[in-house]
Amino acid sequence: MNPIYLEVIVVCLGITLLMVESFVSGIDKRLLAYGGIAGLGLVLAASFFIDPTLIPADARFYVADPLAIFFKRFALVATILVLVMSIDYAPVVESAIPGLGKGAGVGEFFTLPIFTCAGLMWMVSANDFISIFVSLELVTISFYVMVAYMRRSAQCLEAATKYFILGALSTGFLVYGITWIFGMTGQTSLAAIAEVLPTVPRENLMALMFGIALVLVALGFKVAAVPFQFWVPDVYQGAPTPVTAFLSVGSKAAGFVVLLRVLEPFFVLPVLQERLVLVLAVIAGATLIFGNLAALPQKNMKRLLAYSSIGHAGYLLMGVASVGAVMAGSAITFYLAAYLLMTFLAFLVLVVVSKVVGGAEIAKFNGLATRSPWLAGAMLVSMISLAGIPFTAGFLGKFLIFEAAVADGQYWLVGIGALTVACGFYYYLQVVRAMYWQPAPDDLPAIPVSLASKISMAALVLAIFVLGVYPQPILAMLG
Amino acid sequence: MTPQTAPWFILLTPLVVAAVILFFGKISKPFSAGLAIAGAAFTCVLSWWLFAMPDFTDPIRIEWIDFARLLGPESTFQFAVPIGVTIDGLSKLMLVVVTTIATLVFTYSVGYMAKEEGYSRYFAGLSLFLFSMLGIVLADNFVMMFIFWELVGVSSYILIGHYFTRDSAAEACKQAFTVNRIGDFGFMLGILTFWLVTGTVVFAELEAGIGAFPSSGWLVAACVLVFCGTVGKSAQMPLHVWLPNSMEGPTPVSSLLHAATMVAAGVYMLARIFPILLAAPGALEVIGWIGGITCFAAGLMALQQDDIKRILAYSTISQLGYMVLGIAVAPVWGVAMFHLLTHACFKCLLFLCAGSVIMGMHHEQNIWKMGAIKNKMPFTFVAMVIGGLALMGFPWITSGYYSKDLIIEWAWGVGPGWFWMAALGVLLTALYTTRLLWVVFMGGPRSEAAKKAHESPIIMVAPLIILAIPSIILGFPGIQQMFLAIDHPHDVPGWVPWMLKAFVFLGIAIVIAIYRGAPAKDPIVIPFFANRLYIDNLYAWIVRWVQDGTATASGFFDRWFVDGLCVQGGAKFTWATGFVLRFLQTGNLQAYALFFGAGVIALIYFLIAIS
Amino acid sequence: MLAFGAGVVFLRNPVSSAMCLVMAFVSLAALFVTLDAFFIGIIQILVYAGAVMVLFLFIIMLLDLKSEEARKLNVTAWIGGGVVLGGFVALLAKVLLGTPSLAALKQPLADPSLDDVRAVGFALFSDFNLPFQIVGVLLLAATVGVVLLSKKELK
Amino acid sequence: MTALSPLFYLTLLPLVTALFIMAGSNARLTARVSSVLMLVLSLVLLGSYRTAEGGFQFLSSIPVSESLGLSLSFGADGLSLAMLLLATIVTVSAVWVIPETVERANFFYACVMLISTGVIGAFASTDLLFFYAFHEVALIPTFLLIGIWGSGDRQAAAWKATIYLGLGSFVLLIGIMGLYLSGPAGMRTFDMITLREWAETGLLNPPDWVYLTLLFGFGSLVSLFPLHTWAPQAYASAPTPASMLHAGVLKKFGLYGMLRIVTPVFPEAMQTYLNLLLVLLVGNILYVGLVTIAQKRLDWMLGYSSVMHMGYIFLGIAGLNELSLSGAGVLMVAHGLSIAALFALSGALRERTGTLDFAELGGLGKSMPKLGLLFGFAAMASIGLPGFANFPGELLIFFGAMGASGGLAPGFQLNGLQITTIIAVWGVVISAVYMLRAYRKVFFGTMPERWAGLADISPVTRYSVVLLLAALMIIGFFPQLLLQYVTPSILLP
Amino acid sequence: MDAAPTLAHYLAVSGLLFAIGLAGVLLRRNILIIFMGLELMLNAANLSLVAFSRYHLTAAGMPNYDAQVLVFFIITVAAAEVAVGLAIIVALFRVRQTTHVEDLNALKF
Repeated sequence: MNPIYLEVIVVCLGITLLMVESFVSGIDKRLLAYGGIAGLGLVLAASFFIDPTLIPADARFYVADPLAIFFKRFALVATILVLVMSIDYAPVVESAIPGLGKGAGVGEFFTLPIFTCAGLMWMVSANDFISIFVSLELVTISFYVMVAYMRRSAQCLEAATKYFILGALSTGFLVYGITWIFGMTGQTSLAAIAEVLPTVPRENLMALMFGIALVLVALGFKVAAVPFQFWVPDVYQGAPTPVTAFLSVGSKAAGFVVLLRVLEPFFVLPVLQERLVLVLAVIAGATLIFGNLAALPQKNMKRLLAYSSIGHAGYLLMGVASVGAVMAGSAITFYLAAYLLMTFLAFLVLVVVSKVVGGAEIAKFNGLATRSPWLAGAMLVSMISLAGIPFTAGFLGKFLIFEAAVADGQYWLVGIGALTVACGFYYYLQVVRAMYWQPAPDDLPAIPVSLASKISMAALVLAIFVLGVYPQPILAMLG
Repeated sequence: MTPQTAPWFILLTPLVVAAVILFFGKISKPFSAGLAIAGAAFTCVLSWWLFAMPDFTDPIRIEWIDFARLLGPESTFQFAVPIGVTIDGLSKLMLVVVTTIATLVFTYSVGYMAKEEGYSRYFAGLSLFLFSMLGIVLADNFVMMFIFWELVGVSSYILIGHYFTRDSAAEACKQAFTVNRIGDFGFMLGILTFWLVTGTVVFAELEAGIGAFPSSGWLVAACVLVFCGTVGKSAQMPLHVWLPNSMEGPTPVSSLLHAATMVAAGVYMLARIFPILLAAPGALEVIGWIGGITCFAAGLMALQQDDIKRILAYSTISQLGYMVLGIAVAPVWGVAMFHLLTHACFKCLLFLCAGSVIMGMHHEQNIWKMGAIKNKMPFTFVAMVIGGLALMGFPWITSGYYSKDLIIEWAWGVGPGWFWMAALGVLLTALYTTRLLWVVFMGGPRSEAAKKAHESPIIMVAPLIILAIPSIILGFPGIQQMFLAIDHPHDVPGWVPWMLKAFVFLGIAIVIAIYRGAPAKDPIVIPFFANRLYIDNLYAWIVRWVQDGTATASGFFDRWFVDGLCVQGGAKFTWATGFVLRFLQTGNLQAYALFFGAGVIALIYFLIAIS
Repeated sequence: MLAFGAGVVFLRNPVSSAMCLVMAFVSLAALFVTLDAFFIGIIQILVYAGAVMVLFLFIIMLLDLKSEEARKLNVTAWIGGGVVLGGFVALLAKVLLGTPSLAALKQPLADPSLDDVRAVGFALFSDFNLPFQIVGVLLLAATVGVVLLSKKELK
Repeated sequence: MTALSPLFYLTLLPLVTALFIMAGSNARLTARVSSVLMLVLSLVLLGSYRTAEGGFQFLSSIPVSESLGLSLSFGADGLSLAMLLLATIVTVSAVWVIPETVERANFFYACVMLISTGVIGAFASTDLLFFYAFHEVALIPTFLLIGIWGSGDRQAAAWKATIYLGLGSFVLLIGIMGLYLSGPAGMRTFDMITLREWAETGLLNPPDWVYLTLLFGFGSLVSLFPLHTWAPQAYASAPTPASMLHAGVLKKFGLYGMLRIVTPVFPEAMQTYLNLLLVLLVGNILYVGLVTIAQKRLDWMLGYSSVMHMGYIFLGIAGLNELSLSGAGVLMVAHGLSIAALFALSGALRERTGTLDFAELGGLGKSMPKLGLLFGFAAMASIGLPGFANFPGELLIFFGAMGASGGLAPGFQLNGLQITTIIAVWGVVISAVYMLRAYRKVFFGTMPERWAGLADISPVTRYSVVLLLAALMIIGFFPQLLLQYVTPSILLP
Repeated sequence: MDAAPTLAHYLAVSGLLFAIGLAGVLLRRNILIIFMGLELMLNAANLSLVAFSRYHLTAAGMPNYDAQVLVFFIITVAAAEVAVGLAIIVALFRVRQTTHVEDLNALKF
């Protein structure tokens, strides 16, 4: 099967669901979500039967290399989990939009992620600035809508506005940067750029770098690198929780894939590589420090996860800055895979719990271990994996990243990384502390968990441990 | 039972006894006591039997640690610590002394401890002590000796601390152990030095190996370090302070451990390495001075003590000083061991008598609460006088006379300083011993208890009588030769022995003259002596200000600098940095845009700066 | 054009800003034409000056925005903004001046009878088919989103 | 595929137990039975180890990642078996002393079992990364144990210990990476046996920073001065089984790592930075010894004393010869047993009195003679009294460190190692001072009225402690028993 | 003499337009105006693109239509962005009755 059909099917699925939503009345809107999950699941299964060789090697806008295919699956899994989360979150959404009757407006909440998913899938396959631009914009614009979705909630809209303005700003920089790269190379295709780059006169390199810098700004915005991370805490906190999870995993992962792809041709020239790696390392260091340190005093779970997401971006950037080491690429990939598992697990539990306790403050988790030991256990697994305790996927991810950094001789970055890992212990264990040490407040209802959530949580916990011991499946998928 | 296996029976029986008492002691008091006494008597019999047997040269020896076996035969690395026994004249003599006195004291204890708490604990401790002491005696190498050295230390700790709920006893046992450990510090270093040079710790091989020392300085250093062990264990100056305090233990313990046997272990150890010491005259110099100073200074301290046991304790220190001096001055170890032998008998006797007095006085130990009890406790009185005379070295008829004068005569030839300290020590001995005997038994009763004093039961009196006999006869040349060989110095002027005899009589006379009436309290007060030359105070000061001071300072430093500033400060600083950093997230969109823009500028600036 | 652009930014009344924006777009279209990009110029006018600006004005009217009151001037923002802008312009100048190849003059076209609508259209539907479709999905998503966000009561 | 190593099952046993317990089985019974099983299994392993052959036995390996050279492999030589025995003995003891009154019992037992999994796994692994990973498993259970069931300022203690150890072990991880990466490219592996072979054949030439990173990484886990301040506070606050397992076994992980990896791979670097190590370990012995004297609470005193004793083991490691390294191995086992006994007893004491402040205690030997006696035994063991395993350990270390540079030659001057040894021997006095002082303050002297009616130690606790003491005495009497496992495993270059 | 405009002239104009747009974002507090500034930035990029396309002719001597296609996409995307952005602004205005950025400060630190 031609890999390109994957996206087509996903888009068709989205359109079908929209049609059903519009023209079939009186159904439970959750059916849409289940349909979406099933459809995406099928696509995921189909992704194992594709034949990448059907894509011509010189295809300009689309590659189906192992990296792309891996991240297509990644996007699919992420979207499935977002939909699972959305089902539990739907009542909150419903209450925050002006609707007539039950379930009004919820249907689109289930379908928009599917379009985003298609965007992500295209994005990871994009190997031309034009396709990068359009697929990235598809993702971004659908995120604008999703962040703003609960339009009766001032917080949500504030988050959306901030995201939108800064996102548009970064789009401006991206376009302007592409312009300059095009201007200096006459090409928009990454492969072509790599080809012509050695012939570019040296005097033009400065202007080329100007363009690269602007593109990096836009990608830095996507992956939440310092100093382009400012939107992250506010938007994560304000956005609907499933969207936050999607942002923090899907959007970031696609950003990293694009970052890797975009940087690759420019590393052809050693003079550019040296400078880029240095700047990336500085950005990585700053991101690590900012994300992890600013997370220390946080009291709100979503905001905490936002800062932690910046911190993780720092580790990933550390991997990007260590591209000199052979294992850097697979390290980043593995880290992202692990990050998906543990972040979604955290958000799943968060959605389930905050629906009952009404809020995302860490203090709301007090005594969860005695009230709902399984939920607390799942959260514990997620937190220790995020903190990087062995036998979890998070540990191996960190291990691979640091190993790449050590192999590449980025010692001071490794040093900063070690310190921030310790900070991570502190703030992740704050959650554990709340759940396990603190006494539970009385008179709270039991916490119901839907079957889909239960299955997802169990699967994620299992996956975290399995990948923590046996990373080979992921590493093998990268070929 | 062969002579080869007998030492092992001797060694292990008390250990088994101690273990059995520890686990099953609660069955009954007679069970504990009986088992302990039976064990001691068994070792005693075996010891005498062994004493009668000829020496043999192929003792059983097991390798406690053996690296040759661990690393395989091809390994060049050699290190072995055996557990073996030495059976020679020295160890056989010591075996006999230790087991015999132990048996007597064990028996005596039945009476003395009859009404005390911790009865089986007491007998378990005594058996443990006997095991450890026999280990020292039998040891054929330094490490084994050190092992048992430490074990006697701990059994001494247990027994001194028998009345552990008394604060004074609790402090005393702690002090005893700690001070001994200080001595052991040197001992251990000495052993290490010997091993470093000769590659062995076995006594027999050491003697052959001392030629390997690169310089005599190192040999002297090694010997002096080993001697530190003696200083601690045999309560020599300046580590003598623990012995008087150890009198907090039950009196039989004082008698057995802190008078007759354990404290003599130091001297025994010196005798054991005597051939090595002879090769290191510098070390003998140090040993002699320590011994001389100790026998004199301890005599001074004994003069002004009021506690019956403490007087005896200082006299023990003083006598141990003589023995140590004996090692330093004589060409054979027999001289020092001779005094050890006689001293073991008469000092044990004295302590047992003191115990009897204390029992009779209802646990009163202050001699100024006693008086005129000679008629009420006749056996005790006689026995104690015999012991006292032997201690003084009363001419011709006591064992102490022969052994002590021999050492002093040897000292004449080596150095006048040592000689005069030792000779004046004789006068001091006579003074404090007579004072003790006189105040306790003569004059008038000074308290109600003294009026109601009574003789002790037969089980306590019998050992007194048994011990009184050797206290007298052991010194007679004929009997002495049965136990050990000694040499007499040849160039001692004739007036020396007479002067010593005169000192004894002079001392007796002075005391009787002063204490003749029945003074209610000591007519002579010399605070310098009474306060033990202020050495204890000095140590207390050192412990309080130097040790505890540095400890407190270190603790403060650890808590507030290492932990407080560096660790917690670092953590707090990180947290605070995070706290400040997050204020960058002002929530204001335009500020974000501004920072964003600044980031863009910086990024462009750094990237286009390629050359 | 730059003046109009500045007007967008520095005029207080949103309506005037919007009108300036229209003028800026129109003049930009003129510049496109000078660069022989007629198709783009026309699109520029149609989409921007037409559709987008109408939308802007519509919203301004809908929200009934008054001119920005003389709120207290945020000095730090202006200083910071000035520095950033100054830095940006300086760096841009450095790049422009530091790259001699940019001083190139316009080369005449090989085929002056420019048929750029055809060329662009052909490119769009052949080579650029995939991005074009992605943009289609993008517009769909945007449409759905806008409906969701602005409809008064959702069904 | 070959059969899995029994070590694999030994590691799995506590993990499975923990899962069972969390799933709701009878915690007390399951844990007790399982702990005894573990001990039996480790004894069987010890018995079936062929000492004549030596080397690593019971090997099994499951490849995890070919590309990384990572595999879940188990295997044990004499040293690992000794440590496993220590781990299982202390586990039995720790599990059995858990009081019946403990709240959230299932969770508590599960945490204890998880710690046990971690230590056993660490000692049974021959793969460097899994060796590290197993150790980290214990981190979170410890955090929970201290935080939920601790005493005193438990929260501060839990935070400090967890973050300190987290950071320390991460530094260690970086060192491990450095070691791994200095292997020949393309063949890199985490297999410790291969790494040691490479070190011998010169294939593995890690730079010096790897040594320093490993030293400080392991050092912070072992509370090497000045990275020690987490330990006393954590031990003082942790519930008894946690302190026992942590101070007794888990802390030995770092030392085990030093013996296993650092000494065979870095003999030159160890010589280069010998003085650094010596200064630090003197800090442990002398400085921490003094700090121990200054402590005013029993639990803190024990915590600091355990820190101090680490100095001896480091001295053994610094000595870098058969004697001193064997001594270090023996002392590791001995210290683990004795400190576990001490913590078990002080925990029992705290249960009864509610305080461990010296100022409030006194004369307890009267109301609790058995506890006092056992404590006396354990205290004597810990200060290196002959008859207990600590003594041969210290003895070998002293001899080894003293003799490290060969014999005394003319013009001989003491070298740094020997001076350090002398200071270390003085440490024996220091340890006597603080231990006896503590014993005197708690069990001797006049007893305050309020403690008159206290019950003596319960039989279960008593036998748990007796188990530890018996092990100590057996090794103390017959050190060769342990040495025959430990010494041949001390691979010297 | 007044030479024909070079590429650099166009780029300078485009850069200044970009800067003006950026100024709008940085200095104005009305979200709508900020939004207009963003549009200016996109247009500036378009100008540069078209200029590059005209000055760097392809081998056939024609403008590089890749750039013009990209401009086409940018315009399309910008239009979609405007639509969504204005929708968000309207929604925000309905809830908060404001379009000033300073009023958006519920989420911080």
